[in-house]
Amino acid sequence: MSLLIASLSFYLVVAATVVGAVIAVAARNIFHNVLGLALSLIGVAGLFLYLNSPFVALMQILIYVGAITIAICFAIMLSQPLYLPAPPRNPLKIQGAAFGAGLVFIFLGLLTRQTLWTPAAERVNDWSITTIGHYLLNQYVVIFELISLLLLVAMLGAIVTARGGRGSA
Amino acid sequence: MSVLQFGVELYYLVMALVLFFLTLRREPQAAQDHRIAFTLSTVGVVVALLCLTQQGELFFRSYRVDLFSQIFKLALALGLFLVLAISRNLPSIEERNHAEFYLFLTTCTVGMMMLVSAVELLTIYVALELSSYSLYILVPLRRGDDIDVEAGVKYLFFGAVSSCFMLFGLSYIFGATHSTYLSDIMARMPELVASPIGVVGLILAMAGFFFKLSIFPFHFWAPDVYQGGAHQVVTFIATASKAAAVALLIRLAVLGAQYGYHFTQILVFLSIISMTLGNLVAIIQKDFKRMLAYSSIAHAGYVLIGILTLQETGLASSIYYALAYLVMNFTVFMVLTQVAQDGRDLKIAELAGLYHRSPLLSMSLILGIFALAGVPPSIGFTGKLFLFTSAMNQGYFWLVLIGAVNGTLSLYFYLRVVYAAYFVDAKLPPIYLSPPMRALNYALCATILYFGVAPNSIMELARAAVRAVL
Amino acid sequence: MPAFNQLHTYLYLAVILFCLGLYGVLSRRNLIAVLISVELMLNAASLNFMAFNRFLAPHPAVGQIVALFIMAVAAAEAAIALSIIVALYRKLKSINIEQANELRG
Amino acid sequence: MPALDPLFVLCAACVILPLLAFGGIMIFTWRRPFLSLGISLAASTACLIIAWYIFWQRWGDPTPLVLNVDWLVSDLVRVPFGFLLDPVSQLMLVLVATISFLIQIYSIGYMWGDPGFGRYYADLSLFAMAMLGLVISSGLLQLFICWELVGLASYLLIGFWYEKFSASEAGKKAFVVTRFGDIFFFMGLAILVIFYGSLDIAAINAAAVAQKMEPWLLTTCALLIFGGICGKSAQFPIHVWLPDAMEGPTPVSALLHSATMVAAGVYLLTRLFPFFAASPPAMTYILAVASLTYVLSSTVGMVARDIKQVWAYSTISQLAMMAMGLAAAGLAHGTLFAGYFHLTTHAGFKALLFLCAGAFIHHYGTNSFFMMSKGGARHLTIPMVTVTIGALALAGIFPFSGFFSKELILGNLWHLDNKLWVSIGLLGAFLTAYYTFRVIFVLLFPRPEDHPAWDKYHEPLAGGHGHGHGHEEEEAHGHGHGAGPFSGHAPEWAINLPLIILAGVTLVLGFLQGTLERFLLGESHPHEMNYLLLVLAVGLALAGIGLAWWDWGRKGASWEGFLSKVPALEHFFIQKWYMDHFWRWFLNAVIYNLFSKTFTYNDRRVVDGGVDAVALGCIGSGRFLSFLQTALLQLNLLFMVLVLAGVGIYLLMGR
Amino acid sequence: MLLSPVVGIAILLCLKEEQRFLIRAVALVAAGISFALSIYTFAGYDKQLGGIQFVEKYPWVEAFGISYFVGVEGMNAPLLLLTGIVIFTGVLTMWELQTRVKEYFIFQLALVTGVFGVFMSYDLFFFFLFYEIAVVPMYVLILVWGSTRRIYAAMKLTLYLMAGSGLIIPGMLLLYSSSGLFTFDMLKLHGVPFSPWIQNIAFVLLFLGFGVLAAVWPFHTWSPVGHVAAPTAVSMLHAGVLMKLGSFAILRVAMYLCPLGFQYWAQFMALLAAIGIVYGVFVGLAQTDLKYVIGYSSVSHMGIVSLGLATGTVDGLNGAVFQMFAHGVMTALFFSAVGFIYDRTHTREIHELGGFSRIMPVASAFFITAALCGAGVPGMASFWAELLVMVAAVKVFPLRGLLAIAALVVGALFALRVVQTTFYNEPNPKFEHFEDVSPFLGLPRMILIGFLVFFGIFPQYMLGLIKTSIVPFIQGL
Repeated sequence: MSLLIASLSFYLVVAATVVGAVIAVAARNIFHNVLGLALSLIGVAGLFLYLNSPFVALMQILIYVGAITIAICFAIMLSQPLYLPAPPRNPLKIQGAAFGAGLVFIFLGLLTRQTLWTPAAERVNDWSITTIGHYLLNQYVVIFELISLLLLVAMLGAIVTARGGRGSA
Repeated sequence: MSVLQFGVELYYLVMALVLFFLTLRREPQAAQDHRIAFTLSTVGVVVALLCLTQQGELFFRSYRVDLFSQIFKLALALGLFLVLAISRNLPSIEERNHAEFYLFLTTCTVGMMMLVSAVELLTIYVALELSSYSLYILVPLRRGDDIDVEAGVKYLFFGAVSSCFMLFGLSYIFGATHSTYLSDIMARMPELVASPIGVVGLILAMAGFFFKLSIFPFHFWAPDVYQGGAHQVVTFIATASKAAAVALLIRLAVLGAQYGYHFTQILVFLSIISMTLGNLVAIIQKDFKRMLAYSSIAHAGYVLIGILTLQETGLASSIYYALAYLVMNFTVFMVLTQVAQDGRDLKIAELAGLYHRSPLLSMSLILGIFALAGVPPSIGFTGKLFLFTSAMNQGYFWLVLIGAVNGTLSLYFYLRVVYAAYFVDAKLPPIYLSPPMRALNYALCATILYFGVAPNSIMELARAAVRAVL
Repeated sequence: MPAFNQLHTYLYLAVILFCLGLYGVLSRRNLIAVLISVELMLNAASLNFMAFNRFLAPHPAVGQIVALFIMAVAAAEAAIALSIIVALYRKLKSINIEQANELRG
Repeated sequence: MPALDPLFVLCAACVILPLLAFGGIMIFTWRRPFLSLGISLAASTACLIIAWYIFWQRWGDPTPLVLNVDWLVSDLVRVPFGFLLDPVSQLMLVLVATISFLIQIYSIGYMWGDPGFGRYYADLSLFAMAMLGLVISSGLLQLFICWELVGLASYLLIGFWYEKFSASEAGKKAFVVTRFGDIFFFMGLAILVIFYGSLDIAAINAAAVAQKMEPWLLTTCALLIFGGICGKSAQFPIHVWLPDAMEGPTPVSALLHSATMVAAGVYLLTRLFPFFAASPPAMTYILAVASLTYVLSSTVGMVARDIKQVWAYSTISQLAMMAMGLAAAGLAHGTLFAGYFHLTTHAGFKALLFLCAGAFIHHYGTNSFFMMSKGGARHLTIPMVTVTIGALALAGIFPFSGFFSKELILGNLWHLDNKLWVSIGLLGAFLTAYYTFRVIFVLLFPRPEDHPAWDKYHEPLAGGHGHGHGHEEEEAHGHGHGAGPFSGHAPEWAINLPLIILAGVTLVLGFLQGTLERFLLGESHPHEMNYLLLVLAVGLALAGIGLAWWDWGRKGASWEGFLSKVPALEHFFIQKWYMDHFWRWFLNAVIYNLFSKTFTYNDRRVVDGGVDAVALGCIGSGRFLSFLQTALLQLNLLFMVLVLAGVGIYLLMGR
Repeated sequence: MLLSPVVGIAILLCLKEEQRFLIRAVALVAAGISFALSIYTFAGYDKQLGGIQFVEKYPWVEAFGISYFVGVEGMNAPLLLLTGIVIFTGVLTMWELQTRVKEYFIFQLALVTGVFGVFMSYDLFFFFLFYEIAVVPMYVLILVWGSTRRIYAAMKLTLYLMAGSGLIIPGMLLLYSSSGLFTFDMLKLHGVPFSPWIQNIAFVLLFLGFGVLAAVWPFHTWSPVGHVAAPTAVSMLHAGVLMKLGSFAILRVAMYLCPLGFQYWAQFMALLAAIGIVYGVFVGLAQTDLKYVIGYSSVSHMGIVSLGLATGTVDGLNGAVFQMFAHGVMTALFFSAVGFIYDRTHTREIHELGGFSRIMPVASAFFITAALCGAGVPGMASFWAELLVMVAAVKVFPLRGLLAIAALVVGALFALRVVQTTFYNEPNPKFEHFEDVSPFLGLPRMILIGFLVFFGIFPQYMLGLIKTSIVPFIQGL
C-alpha cells in the first residue's frame, strides 16, 4: 500500500517535472515559462526526495525556486514589457529544434539503454548531512573556494555589466 | 603541502584581491591601475617560474601540481603578462571599467591555473566555469557598437550549452566509474571497454574544452567573439585560454587511451573538419580578427592532431604547439592592437602601408603570420612538423596528408596579410612605439625564431611534462 | 521493483529534461526563455548525478555535493546571463535573439 | 697521362689553336680587326703547316693510327678525345686546312672594312677548329661534337650580317635544318652505343658490327646516321637550307660549300663506308635519295638567276653525285675511292667557282649574273678565266679534275644491275653542263643594252634572298673607307691569289688520280676504261654545253632557256620543286599552329586553368561554408547539436 | 658555408637602409665567401676516397631522432658550386638595385642559406626545413622587387610550392614512421627495407611534391609566371638553383629512400619528363616575352633532368646531375642577360626589341651564348649532360628517349628564333642610345660563361666527381 502511494506520488512528481518543463519551454508567455520552470524544479526537488536526499531537495527549492526564479522575474521586468504580443513562431525553426532535440534524445536514450550500469563493489550507506559537510570542507574544499570566487565574479560581473549600461544610458 | 606548491594560484588570488580593491575606488585612475596590474603580472611570471619544478598532490588528491601543470601555469602567467603589456592603451573599454578588466582577466587566469592542475571532474568543471564567466563578462565590456553585447550573448549561450553537455557527460562518467577523480577513472576505464559509455562520456566531457579551443562543431562563437570583443580581451581568449584548453584536453584524452581507434576516430574527424573549415572560410574573410578566428579554428584542428595520438611525443608536440601558438598568435594580436590604437576593428586591407608606418611592427607581423602559416624557421613550422611526425608515427597517414594540404590553403590568406602589410602603400602617419614595446617586439621575434631553430629544450620539457600525465 | 526504485527511470527522466531544455534553447527567441531552458538542462545533469549517487556510487555524499555545486554554478550563470541580457535589451531594445544578427560570415 | 705522341700533340694543336683564336678574339680583340686577323691567320697557317706535315710524314703508310685520351668517362658513354689518322682523314685534313687558309686570305680582301671584321675571323677560326676536329676525330661522338660545332659556326657565318632579316633567317634555317638531320644522327649514335657499345670509328667499321647487331637494327642505325648526312650535305628533303645559306658573305659560301661543311656529310659517309656497306638496304636507300637530289638540284640550277644560287644547286647535285658513287660502290662491293675523289676535286673547283663569284659580286655589288654581265663582267680577266676553268671542271670536261672523278662515279653506277641509276647520272651530267655554261655564256656574251631580255632579268630575284645584298655590302664598305682602321682600298691580290692557286689545283688534280688512290687504298686498281660510258658522258656534257650555247651564248640567242617552252615545268623548277613551300608550311602549320598553339592553349586553359580553378574552388567553398556561420545563434547551436548527436549515435551504432 | 649567408644576414640587419654601399659590400662578401667555400669543397673533395666528406653532425631534437647532419659528396658538390656561382653573380647583378636594398639582400641570402642547406643535409628533417626556407623568401622577393603581374605570380608560386610541401610532409613522415628507427638520418633510413607498398606511396608523394619545384609537367605553370615576375637575380636563383632543389630532392630523398617505389613509378616519371621536354619547347615557341621563353625552356630542360633521373642508370643520373649544374649556370646567364636588357629598355617583348647585337654587342653575346647552350651546342656544359641523359633514356625508354631527342631540334629553332628577333635585324631606333654592359656588370656574366665553357671542354672534371657518388647510389638502388 505504501508502495502504491509512493508510486502514485512518484508519478505525480514526475508529471510535475515533465509538465513543468514542457510549459517552461513551450509556453508563449514568458511569465508562464518561469512558472513552468518553478514547477519543474519543484518536481525535481521531489525526485531528490525519492533519491534519499531531502537536504539537496531543500536546497533545490531554496536556491532554484527561491533565488533563480525570482532573479529571472526581475530580469523580465527590467527588460521586456509583458503586454507586447509575442512575434509569430517560425515553424521551420520549431521543427528544426524538435529534430535536434529528438536526435539528442535518441542518442542519450540509446546510451542509457546500452550501458550496463554496475554499482560499486563497496557501498557506504551514510546519508547524513554531517558527512556532506565534512566532505565539503575536506575533499571538496577547493571547489568550495572556487565556487565562492565564482559567485563573486558573477556578482561583480553582473554589477559591471549593469552599471555600464546605466552609465551609457 | 607547502605554500610554494599552491604558490602561483595563491599569488594570483592575492593579485585578484588587490585588483578587487582597485575596483572599489571612487575615481578611476586608468594609468595607475595599469601600472599596478602590470607590475603584479610581471611578478606573477617570476613566481610561476619559481614554482616550475614544484610537485605534489593537494586538497585530498583533487589537485595535482606537476611539471605538466606548472608549465601551463607559466604559460598562462606569461599570457596574462603579455596581454597586460599591450593594455596600456585601452581605448575600447571605458576608463572606469579598467580595474574590472584587469580583475576579470586575473580571475580568469586563476580559474585556468586551477583548471590545469585539477584532477577531479567537479573541480575541472567549476574552474572551467570560473574562467569562462570571467570572459563572458569581458566580451561585452567593449565600448561602442552593439556587436560587443551580441558577441557576449552568443559566447555565453554557446558556452552554457557546451558546458551543459559537458556536465551531462561528466555525470555519465561519474555513473560509470563511480568516482570523480581522474586517477580512479583511469583505473576503471579498462572495465568499460565493452560499453559505449566510456567513449561517449569522454567525448561529451570534452565538449567544454572543444568549445574553449573552438573545435568544430563548437567553433561558432569564435568568429563573432573575436570580432565583437575588445582587442585585448580577444588576445587573451586567443592565446592563454587556448593553452589551458589544450592542457585539459590532454588530461581528458589520455583517459580514452584504452579505446584506441574507436575513440580517436572521432578526434580525427573533428580535427580534419576543423582545419579544413577554418582555413577555407578564413580565405574569404575581410576583417582581420575574424580571419584570425577562423585561423584559430584551423589551428585547434592541428593541435588536436597531436592530442589524438595519445602517446608521449604526440602529446608533447601538442604542448609545444600550444605554447608556440600562444607566442605567435599573440605577436599578431599585438601588432593588431598597436595598429588599431583607437581600438576599432581592422580590415585586412587597413594594414596597408604598415611597412612604412612601422618597420618593426611589420617585421613582427610577418614573423607571426609566417609562424602561423608554418613557414620555417619559425616556431610554428617546427611545431607543426612535430605534430605531423608524431601523428604519422601512429599511422595517421591521411590525417597528415590533409593537414599538410591544409597548410597550403592557410598560406593563401596569411599571405594576403603579409601582402597588405608589406607591399601596399598607404599614406598614413607612422606609428609610434614606446621603448618597452619595441623591446617586446624584438623579444617576440627572437622567440619565434630561436625556438623554431632550437626547439629541443622546449620539446624535452614538454616530454617530461607529458610523462607526468601519462 | 517499483519505478522509483530503478536507476533507469531517473536516467530517462534526466534525458527527457535535458532534451526539453535543449528544445527550448533551440526554439525560443526570447533570451530569457533560452536561459530558462539552460537551467532545465543543468537540472537534468544534477538529476543524473543524484541518481547515480543513489544507485551506484560507493559514497552517497559525492553526488549530493555535486548537485549543490551545480546549483551554485547555475545561480552564477543566471546572474551573468541575466545581466548580459539586460545589457542587450538596453542596446537593442529587444531580447529577441534573432535581432542580434550583426555578426555573420 | 702517358707520354704523348708528338703526332697527337700536333693534331691537338691543330684543333686547339683555332679554338684559342676564336676565344681570344671573341673575348679580347673583337674590336681590333687587324689583331684579330693576325691571330686567326696565324692559327690557320699553323694548321696548314701541321696538316701538310702530317700528310708528308705519313705518306704511303695506310695503316690507321689511333691516338686517344679519355675525355669523358661515364658508365656506358665513354668519350675519348683522340685522333684517327689514316689516309682518308689525312687527305681531308690537308684539304680543309688548305681551303680554309685560302679563304682566310681571300677574305682579307673581301671583308675589308666590314664592322664585324674581328668577329668574322673569330667565326672562321671556330669553323676551322670544328672542321679539323671533325676530320681527324677518332670516335663518332667527338665527330658529332665537331659536327655540331660546324653547324654552329655555319650559323654564325651565314647569319653574319645579322641586321639583315634574310641573313639571320638563313642562318637560323641552316642551323635548324641541319640540326633536324643531326637528331637522326644522334639517335643513330645512341642506338650504336646501346647495342654495339662503341663509337670508335675503327671499331664500327670492323666486320664485327654486322655480327653483333641485327640486320634491321644495322639498317635503322645506318639510315639514322644518313639522316645526319642528309642534313649536313643537303640531300633531299632537307637540302633547303643550302641555297638560302648564300646569304652569308661569299667566302663563307665558298668555305661552307666546297670543301668543308657540306663535304662533312659525304666525308662521314666515306668514313663509315664499311659500316654502311654492311647494310645493302640502307645503301639502296641512300642511292635513291641521292639520285632524287641530283635531279632536283640540277633542274633548279637551270633556272636560277643568282650566280651563287646556281653554284649552290650545283653543290647539292655534286654532293648527291658523291653519295651516289659511294652508295653504288657499297652495293657493288667497290671502293670508296670514286666518291672520295670527287669530293676532293669538287672541293677544289667549287671553291674556285665561289671565289670567282665572290670576286664578281665584290666588284659589281649584285648577285645576279645577268646584271654582272651587263656591267661587263668579261673584262675582269682573272676571275673570268678561272671561273671558266671551274665551270669546265664542273661540267666534267677533260682534262679538268671533275672529269676524272665523275668518270669514276659513273663507272660505279654502270656496274649496278639496274641501269636506271646510271641513266640518272648521265642525265645529271648533261644538265650540269647546261646550267654551268648558261652562267658562263651569259657572263661572256652580254646582250646589247636595248635587248628585251634585260627587262625580264631586271626584276627582283625570286624568293627575296640575294636581293640588295651587294648593296648592303657596298654600304658597309663605304663606312669602312670613311673611318676606322681600314685605310685604302681592299687589297686586290688577296682576292686574286687564291683564285689562281685553286685554278691550278683544278687543272692538276685530275692527273693525280692514281697517286691518290694508292695513297688512300694502299694499291691502285687499274681501271678498265669503259669507253662507251666515257663517250656517253663527255658527249652529254658537250651536248649540254652546246645547248647552253644555243640558248644563251650564240649571237642572237634568245636568252630564254629551252625550258620556257614548258612553262609549267619551268615554274615548278623556279619554285624549287616547292620544297621551300613545303617546309614553310610545315613550320607554320604544323609546328607553330598545330603543336605550339595547341600546347600553349592547353597550357593556359587546361593546365594553368586547372590550377586556378582549384584555387577558385577553394575560395568558393570557403564562401559556401561561411554561410554556416549565420548570425542566428540557434541555427548554429542546432548545427552543433546535430553534429554531436550524429557523432554519438555513430558511436553507439558502431558497436 | 651555411654560416656565411647567415652571418651576412645578421650584419645586414644591423645596417641602415641608407648605407647602400656597405650593404652591398657585406652581401657581396658573404656571397663571395660562400662562393669560395663552394669552390673549395668542389676542388677539395677527395675523389679517390669517395663517400661523404666535410661532415658535420649534431643531435638536434632527441625526441624525434633529428640531428643536424650535413656533408658533401659527389652528387651535391657540383650543385653547391652552382649555388656559389649563382649567388655571387646574383649579388653582382643586382648591384644597381635602388629600392629596399637591405631587405633584398637579406631575403636573398636567406634563400641561399636554405639552398645550401638542402644540398648538404643528410637529415630528412633538416632537408625539409631548408627546403622551405629556400622557397618562402621567393614570395617576398617577387612581390617587392618583381614586375609583371607580381602579386598573382608570387601568390601562385608560393601556394603551388607549398602545396608541393603538403605532399612532401606525409611522404617524408611515412618513411620516418614506418622505418621503426625513429631517426631522420637519411643514411640510416636508406638501410631500411620498406615494404613495396609504402615505398610506392611515399615515392609518388615525394616525387610529386618535389616535382612541383622541379617544374615537372604538368606542375610547371608557376614557373614561367614566377620567372616573368621576379627581378633578375631572383630569376637567376630561382631557375638556376631553386628548381634544382626539386630534382635534387627527388634524387636524394625519393629515389634514395624508396628504390622499389622508384622502379614502380619510373615509367610514369619518364613519361612526364618526356612530355615536359616536348611540351616546354613547343609552348616556348609561341611566347613573346623573353622571360616566358626562358621559363618554358627551363621546363623543357628540367624535363631532361627528370628523364635522366627516371632512367635510373649511371649515365642517366650522371647526366641529370650534370644537367642540373649546366642548366643552372645557363639559365642564370640567360636571366642576367635579359635582366640587363630589361633594366634598360623596360620591355621584354621580343617584337619590340631587335638589333641588339648592334646596340649592346656584349650583352647580346651573353644571351646568345646562353641560347646556344640551351640549344645543346657542344662545347658547353649542357651538351654533355644532354648527351648522357639521352643515351641513357634511349636505352631504358626507347620511345620516350627518341621523342626527347626530337624535341632538341625544336629547342634549337626556339632558341634561335628568340635570338634572331631580339638581337638581329634592324635595331629599334628607340633603344639606340643605350650603352653596353660595363666591365663591372659584365663580370658576373663572364664568370657564368667561364664555368659553362670550362665544364663544356673539361666535363670529366665534374663528371668524375659526380660519379663517385652516383655509382654507389645506383648500387644502392
